[in-house]
Amino acid sequence: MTVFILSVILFLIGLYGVLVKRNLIKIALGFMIMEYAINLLFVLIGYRAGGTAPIFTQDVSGQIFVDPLPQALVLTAIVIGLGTTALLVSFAVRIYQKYESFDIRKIRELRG
Amino acid sequence: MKRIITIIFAFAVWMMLTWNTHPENLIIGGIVALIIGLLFGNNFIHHPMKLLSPRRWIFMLIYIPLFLWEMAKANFDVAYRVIVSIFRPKNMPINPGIVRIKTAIQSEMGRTFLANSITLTPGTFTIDIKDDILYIHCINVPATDLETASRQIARRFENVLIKIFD
Amino acid sequence: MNWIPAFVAIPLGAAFLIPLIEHWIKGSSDFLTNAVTAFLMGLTLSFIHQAAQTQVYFVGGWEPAEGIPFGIALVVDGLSVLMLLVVNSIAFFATLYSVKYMARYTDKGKFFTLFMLMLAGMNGVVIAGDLFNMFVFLEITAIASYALVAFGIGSEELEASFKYQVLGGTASALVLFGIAIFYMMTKTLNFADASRVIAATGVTPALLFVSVLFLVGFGLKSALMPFHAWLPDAHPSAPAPISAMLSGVVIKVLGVYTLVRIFFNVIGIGTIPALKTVLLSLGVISMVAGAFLALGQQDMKRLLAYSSISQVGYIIFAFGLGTELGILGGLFHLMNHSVLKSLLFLNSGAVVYETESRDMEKLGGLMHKMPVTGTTSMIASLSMSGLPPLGGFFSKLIIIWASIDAGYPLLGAVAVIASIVTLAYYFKLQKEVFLGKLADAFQKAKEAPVLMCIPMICLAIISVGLGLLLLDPVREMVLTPAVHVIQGGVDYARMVLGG
Amino acid sequence: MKGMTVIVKKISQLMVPSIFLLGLYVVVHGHLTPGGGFAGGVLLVGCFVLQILAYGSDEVRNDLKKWRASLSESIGIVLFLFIALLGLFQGGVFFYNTIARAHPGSALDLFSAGLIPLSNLAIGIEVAAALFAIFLTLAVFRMEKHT
Repeated sequence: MTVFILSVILFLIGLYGVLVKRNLIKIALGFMIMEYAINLLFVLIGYRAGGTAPIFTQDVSGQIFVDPLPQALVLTAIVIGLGTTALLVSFAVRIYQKYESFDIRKIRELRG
Repeated sequence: MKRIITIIFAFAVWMMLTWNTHPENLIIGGIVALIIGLLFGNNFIHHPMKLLSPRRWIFMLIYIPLFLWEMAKANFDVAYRVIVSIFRPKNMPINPGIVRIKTAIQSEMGRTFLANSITLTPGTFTIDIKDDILYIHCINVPATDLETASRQIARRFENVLIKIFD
Repeated sequence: MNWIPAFVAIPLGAAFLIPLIEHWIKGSSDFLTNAVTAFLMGLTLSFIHQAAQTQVYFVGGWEPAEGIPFGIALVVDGLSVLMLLVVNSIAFFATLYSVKYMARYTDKGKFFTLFMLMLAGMNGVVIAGDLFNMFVFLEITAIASYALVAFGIGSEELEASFKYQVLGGTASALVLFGIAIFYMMTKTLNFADASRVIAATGVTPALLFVSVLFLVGFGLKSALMPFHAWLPDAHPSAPAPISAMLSGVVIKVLGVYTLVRIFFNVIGIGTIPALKTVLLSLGVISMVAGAFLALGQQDMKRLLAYSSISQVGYIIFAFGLGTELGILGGLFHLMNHSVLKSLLFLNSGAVVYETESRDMEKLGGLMHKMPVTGTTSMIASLSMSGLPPLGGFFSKLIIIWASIDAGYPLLGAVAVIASIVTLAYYFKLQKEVFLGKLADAFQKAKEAPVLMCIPMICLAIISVGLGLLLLDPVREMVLTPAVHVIQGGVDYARMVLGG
Repeated sequence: MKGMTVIVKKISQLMVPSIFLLGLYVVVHGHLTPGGGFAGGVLLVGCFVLQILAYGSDEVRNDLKKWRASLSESIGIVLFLFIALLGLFQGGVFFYNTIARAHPGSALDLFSAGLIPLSNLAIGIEVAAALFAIFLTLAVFRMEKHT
């Protein structure tokens, strides 16, 4: 249970970063923290104490398996997160080229 | 020639990685090695003829125990300095600093090996390399002038490396 | 041969073939894109006659064993057919319009690639039969639309897109979080299976938590009022066909459809008593506040964007009523709004194309110079603000009637007031852009190119004809199956898995 | 963008084939060992990135490379779709694993999973190309603009 709460706290840290920080790159970092917190939570949900890799063969049976579905989902989620982060960072770089600043307060539209 | 060597190298690494002589595995390994040969064969090795000389291989075999011996010696040396420093915090037996040394090795690969050997040896650390000048950080600087420092730090590896790579 | 996966596979394949072909044959992307969207529209039309039954497709041939699904399921039922119809027809007109409009931007091939990705994502969201695939397609749509919003690479576009990404990304993170908790709770992600599990366990604290996460996440995606901040920046910044897609389709698929699917078919609207109240209040707030904010805008596209918030409020409000009439009104209004708002954004695009300005104070009197744009825009505005013979009137009438019927006469009155405000701001739009005195700067303006006029005319005709959807035979074909799906609630599980 | 010192150049020259080989190994053995298309693709792109970082972008003509990256990205995804369609035509269902059900190999063999290794390969190409395009856009392109 503790690990779940810890990953929720990690998620909240990421959310705090996204909402409060004023630097575009720090916002992107907040996103990554948020994503990883969720991925961690997902993997932990699938974990069984003492479980092994979920591969069925003739000689392996009657053991506890780790739930494979969350792992597959997390892989997909990581790929999606990668895409989002790459886009976010590239936009931050383009904005930097226009304004010579990562500071959200110096960028007209994003203020407030 | 360059490409063939790359392909052989890649196939060998593949076999070591999979450790399996099933025919499927051999076929896939061959294809993978071919791809790697086509992509990187040009840049993997520049002077393939050097590989054919048995003299270089013999010196390589000599170099490995030599390097291990030097590393062990340096390990004890650094451990000694650390332990003494604990007992004599006022007067530690260290003299850190950056020295400049000159190497006689001509080939770039040889210089790289020299720099890495120096880095792997505890107590010394290669910071930068410009042509034949290396900048080295030492825990205990042996000498400040170019000649002495080169002799103290690099000579022990250089003598063998020069025979392997040049 | 089953055509269900084609809705995702064809646009996805086209998205990656376009850059390949465009590199060798310049200008081929126009043809390819339009062929794909036209084909998809035809395919959707062919699905209409079988909308009443639920079709399930198991990807990879992984059939469910003993009623427990374990492959990826694609589900097409009445609601999906309706959404597919909306998505693909608007997409067809938008691509037709882009052929000429996007010629002003560089690199049309990339534009169409992103467009196709967005289309594939939206079709995927609509036909996905489980929560995680829905999330994946949702993200594909979202990422493509982030990039499309910034397609102009001006500072304004980049900033709007960044803001959109920050809020959209937060929404996605919340949704994924919800999915994680949901999985922990039910041990399944398939909608139908999950709905059975929830029906068996009843309301738990975890279910409430998940509901809140989904509500906030999808609320952000559909730009309901407390979560609307990104929309007025993002939608106007995009190129006109994309604004049309974003306002007309994307917010409905990513926000409204997903909310309805999850809360009506999976969790069940009756399971959590507070849910109806929350949907009603969110709907009313966005309806009213969006309308009043729209009234104060000077930027033409911004006005339309705020109007979208208001109209999505109507739709959510109608669904929140939960009665059959309310759902019918909501779906009908969803269709109406998709067509009308896309048409209005295409009009605004034509105005921008000819005059390079979207400031309503500077514009004026364009009716004589651009008769087609002016007339179609007039029709759309009148329909949207609810003038009697047009489609928009009927949908609003049904919603207001349904709210009185369901015992909320006060909220019905609020909807009427919002409707009057809607009339006011659309009147303002017409007066300041198309009527009045022609400004000197725009004496040289002329009608938009033919390829841009055709989609506008078609959409205008459709918008007029949409009122016909209420006639019995047509309604039985299109709207009623969708209403039954939503009304059936958790009965969805039986439809999909049988038994 | 300039390259790095001779040490980095030489070591990357020695390491790059091995890294690439490891990447291909992870991709090809995706159905047997941890990893697969995505992890392998990241390894594959790692060696290209390493080369550019070590040698500097002067040695590689960017425009060409960028075009190639997006080209192979497209090829990767089209290949993936083609594999899916193969299932459709052979077995009647999208993503139907034709080969595995027709010739089931013994478990944990290299050719045991039918179409899955091929899909992994397609994904590997796609991921590598996409990441390379991202890297070029973010790093090289920007540095050239500023210098």
